[in-house]
Amino acid sequence: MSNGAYTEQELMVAVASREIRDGDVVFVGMRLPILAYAVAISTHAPNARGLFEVGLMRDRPAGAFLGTMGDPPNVAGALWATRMSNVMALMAQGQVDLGFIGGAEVDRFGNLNTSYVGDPAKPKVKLPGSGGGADIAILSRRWVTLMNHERRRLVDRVSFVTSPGYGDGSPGWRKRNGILGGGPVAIITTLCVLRFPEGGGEAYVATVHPGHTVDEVREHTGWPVQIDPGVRETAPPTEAELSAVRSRTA
Amino acid sequence: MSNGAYTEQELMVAVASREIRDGDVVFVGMRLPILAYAVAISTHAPNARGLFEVGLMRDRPAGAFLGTMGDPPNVAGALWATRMSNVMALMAQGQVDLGFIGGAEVDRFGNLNTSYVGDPAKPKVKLPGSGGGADIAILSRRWVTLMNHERRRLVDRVSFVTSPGYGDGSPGWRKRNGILGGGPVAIITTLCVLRFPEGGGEAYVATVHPGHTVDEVREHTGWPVQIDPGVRETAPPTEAELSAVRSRTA
Amino acid sequence: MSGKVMTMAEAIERFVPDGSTVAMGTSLEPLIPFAAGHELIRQRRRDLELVGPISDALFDQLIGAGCVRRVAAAWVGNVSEGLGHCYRRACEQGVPNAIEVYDHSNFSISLALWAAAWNVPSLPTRTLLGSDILRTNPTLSIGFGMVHVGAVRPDIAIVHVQRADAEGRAHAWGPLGITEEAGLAAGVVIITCEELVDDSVTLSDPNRILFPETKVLAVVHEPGGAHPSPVQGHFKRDHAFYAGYAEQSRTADGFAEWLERWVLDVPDRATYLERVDVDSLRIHHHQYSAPADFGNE
Amino acid sequence: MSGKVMTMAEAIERFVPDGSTVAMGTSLEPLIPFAAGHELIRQRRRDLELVGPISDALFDQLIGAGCVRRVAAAWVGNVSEGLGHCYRRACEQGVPNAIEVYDHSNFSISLALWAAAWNVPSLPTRTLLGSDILRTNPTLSIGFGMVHVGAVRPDIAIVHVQRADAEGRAHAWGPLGITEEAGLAAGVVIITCEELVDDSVTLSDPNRILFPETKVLAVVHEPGGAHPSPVQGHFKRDHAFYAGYAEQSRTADGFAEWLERWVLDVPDRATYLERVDVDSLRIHHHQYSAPADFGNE
Repeated sequence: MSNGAYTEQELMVAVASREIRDGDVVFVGMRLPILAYAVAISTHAPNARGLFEVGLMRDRPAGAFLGTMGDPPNVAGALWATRMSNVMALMAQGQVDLGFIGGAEVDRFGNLNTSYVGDPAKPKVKLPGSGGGADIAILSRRWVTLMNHERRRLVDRVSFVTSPGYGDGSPGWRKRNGILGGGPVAIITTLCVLRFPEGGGEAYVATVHPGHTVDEVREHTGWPVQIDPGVRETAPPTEAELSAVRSRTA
Repeated sequence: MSNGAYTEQELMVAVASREIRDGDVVFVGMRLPILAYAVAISTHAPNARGLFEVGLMRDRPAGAFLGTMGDPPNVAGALWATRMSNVMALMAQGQVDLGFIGGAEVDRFGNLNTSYVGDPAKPKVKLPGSGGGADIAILSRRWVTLMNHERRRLVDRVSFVTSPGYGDGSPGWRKRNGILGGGPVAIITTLCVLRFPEGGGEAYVATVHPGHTVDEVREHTGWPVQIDPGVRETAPPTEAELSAVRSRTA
Repeated sequence: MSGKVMTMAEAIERFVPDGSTVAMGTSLEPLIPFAAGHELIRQRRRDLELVGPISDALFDQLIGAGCVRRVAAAWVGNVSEGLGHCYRRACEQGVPNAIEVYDHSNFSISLALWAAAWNVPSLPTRTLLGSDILRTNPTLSIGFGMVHVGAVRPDIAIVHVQRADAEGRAHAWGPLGITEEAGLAAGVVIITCEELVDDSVTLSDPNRILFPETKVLAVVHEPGGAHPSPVQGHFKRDHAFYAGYAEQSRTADGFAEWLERWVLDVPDRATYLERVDVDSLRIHHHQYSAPADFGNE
Repeated sequence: MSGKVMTMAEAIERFVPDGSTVAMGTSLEPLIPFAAGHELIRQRRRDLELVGPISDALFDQLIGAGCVRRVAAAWVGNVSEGLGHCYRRACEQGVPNAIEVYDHSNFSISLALWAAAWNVPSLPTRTLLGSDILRTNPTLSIGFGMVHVGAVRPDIAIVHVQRADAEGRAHAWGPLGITEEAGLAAGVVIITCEELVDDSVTLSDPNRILFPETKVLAVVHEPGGAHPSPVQGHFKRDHAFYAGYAEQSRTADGFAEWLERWVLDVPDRATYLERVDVDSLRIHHHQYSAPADFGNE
């Protein structure tokens, strides 16, 4: 799907890259997040550090295609090759500014399910599990998830919280649960960007991607989603963003 | 002090080396214990491994003089150079068969004080502290201490237990305190070897070094020390033991 | 010589009985001991408990082959392809057998192994607070505002490395995931290696030695033993192989065919590698680390 | 360039204010950052809390110079000579000032730093069960049959290494003691190094890099900065120097003279080294580690 000038994925990558601030330590995942990190480094955040749960720190994306974060090109030029627990230590100390988490299902309060669809004792679908997702959700300062915008993926409440967002959405839920990290700040989908109120709570539609409408978003969302009264169009990828992402995917 | 054929220290080293069994993993300290390890390797225990709290494992003593276990010759040829906590992990798992601990004061129940003489809040003498001593005393399978035999060093009860032996000497004291390791098996002094009953308790004189007497031991011990009814003379260093220790100290 | 060097068949036969708890894939995506896993399948090992962070297809294969009773892991699937189809069939339909799942996060499985390495019942952490993983894994509990991660002590850790000597002193490099804690926590370590080297190589750099040799009871010289996972300095990841496995394992029949072709019908790793285009995966450009001077006099 | 490279005077001035908690001597006997400690003395730093396993004379010197309010350590003295005379005077007579002592064992100080590194209030262990150290150190407690070692978070860790680059990526080798956990636990790391190298050297071996560069805020090129402690590949231990210090520091006056001659009267490390027979300590025979191949294509 594309409006001709750029693909849906290129837009998502550009939007995700804007979440990275210069100087951030970013817990990077594979696929779109690693592209977002590459775009950020090439544009507005040249000093962002990438941290990989396999046990790596980098100051730039790898020089070649990666199937996984443990592929040899990701090690070449790394600033630190270490144990996973050391990388997690930094995150537990609040030294990871931003994390990316992939998800199968997200709910209105930003909780992610990557474990079980249906009863965990007799699941309808067994998903792969947390990986580092729960760790990022709980320990990073802020985090973002990217997802195909489908009703079965954006649900009212996930049946299993693998990676907690704002729990039941009540004020102070994370703090009451002893969680130090700040929680999700955005859900970037194929249709729009959802954000959360200051201090957490229920996701709302902040911007809708060019070529899509609020109604379309409503239709494909599994709960009666709130729309920011000032909802705007998502800023399309800039030339610089596009050229950065294309240089990585060509 | 020497009987002419060997020195007091050579005898102590030989006696200490006999505590090392072939294949043992030995937590080695400096001075006499490292000589004892060298003698054991050259005589009856060629497969004993030496573990050093600084973060080293070796299968033979260093090839040159060591002032400390962290000196460069102790690293050359090491089988593992790592963090202290990894070495401690092995010991916490019960994988250290024997440890040596130096002490300023030992009491009738094998407790060592290397911390404070007098009130810790206003000590008469501040000793250097535990180092790894408390760890060895608590986590190794069995341990040995070496000491000059003086009344002020072999005391009725130490005022401060840095490294616990058998506590108050009551049956099961270590177990009641949650300690997994087996405790002290010998106190090797300049006059004699004290041992402990099976399962722990109060030290008794097992052997008296050649040239010394039971009465002399009693006189220099700070409690009315028990003597094994079958007390014998400590076996003097063998030719092999002497030649091994002298090749290290020449 | 300590007699630790042996064939994969012998190492698995001697050190991994039915019912063992086995840690594998501890470096996450690289250095996965696939050859060892395939030998477990060939020897029809049963009732294993698998321990690892993620497994990138190896755990899926062992589950599909019916070797597994329980998994304690953060993630089971196929990293570049997504879901693990055998894992799904076992969890959803009990095919070929039902398995128990002890869910972890990456951090919590690491802590579970550190707890075992330090021989304590559990270690505290704030990760997993608020996660339903606390509901499904009975080895996790909450107290005093912290999650307590129960110790996981593998009977055996199987670790693939770039080089090792005959006594089991192993050098590995690149990201190490949870390898160190897995080996320290395990009762026994089996090393499988690309190169079996003289101890003058391993002892030249004792800082790079992974484990105390007293833990390592078997050393298997198994070049290519991590395929299709990558090995820094030796092999790139075989992405296409993972994709092919994902495709073929969608059905139980497809998986059975895959298993026949790549495991059961293959007597050993050398034969397996004849069926792979190894040369296209081999890393040809060397990038050597700067030496460290261990001089002492 | 990040601007991390600076003189010792600047690093201490900028990053170690009065009242700081400072970890030093984390590799135990080798790689002790004496030059940094002496600069702390010259800058008349006060009310420091020193954290370390053992310290082999450096802590004794800082205590004698009046820089210290508290010590959290397993052992304070002079490894080859025995007691620390300044430590004794401070503890026994309050000279030059009384200090607080938080007793640890080697294992417990490591765990205290791991607790801080993982940001948990404490870690459990069985070490120290039955020891009176539990009576004197208020950061240790017993519960559920385990000792709980309270986190110790240094404001600064000062670490001497063989080589580092300008961004603070540090390579050290030989036994590492509690260096890794001290650096991870600390808010800021100051690296002092024998060699300041190009990043092509450090990045050629990312496994040997001690800390994430984000923790390292100062890099001081200070050859000989660990004297009299040993540095693998560079310097042997100066046993005689330790013996001389032990002898001279027996009295407060003797220590004052020692301090005058070796610290206060010395503007910088280069001048200090002119007073030492450096050549007799230098390691001349190189023993290089076998390279690891980080090739990726």
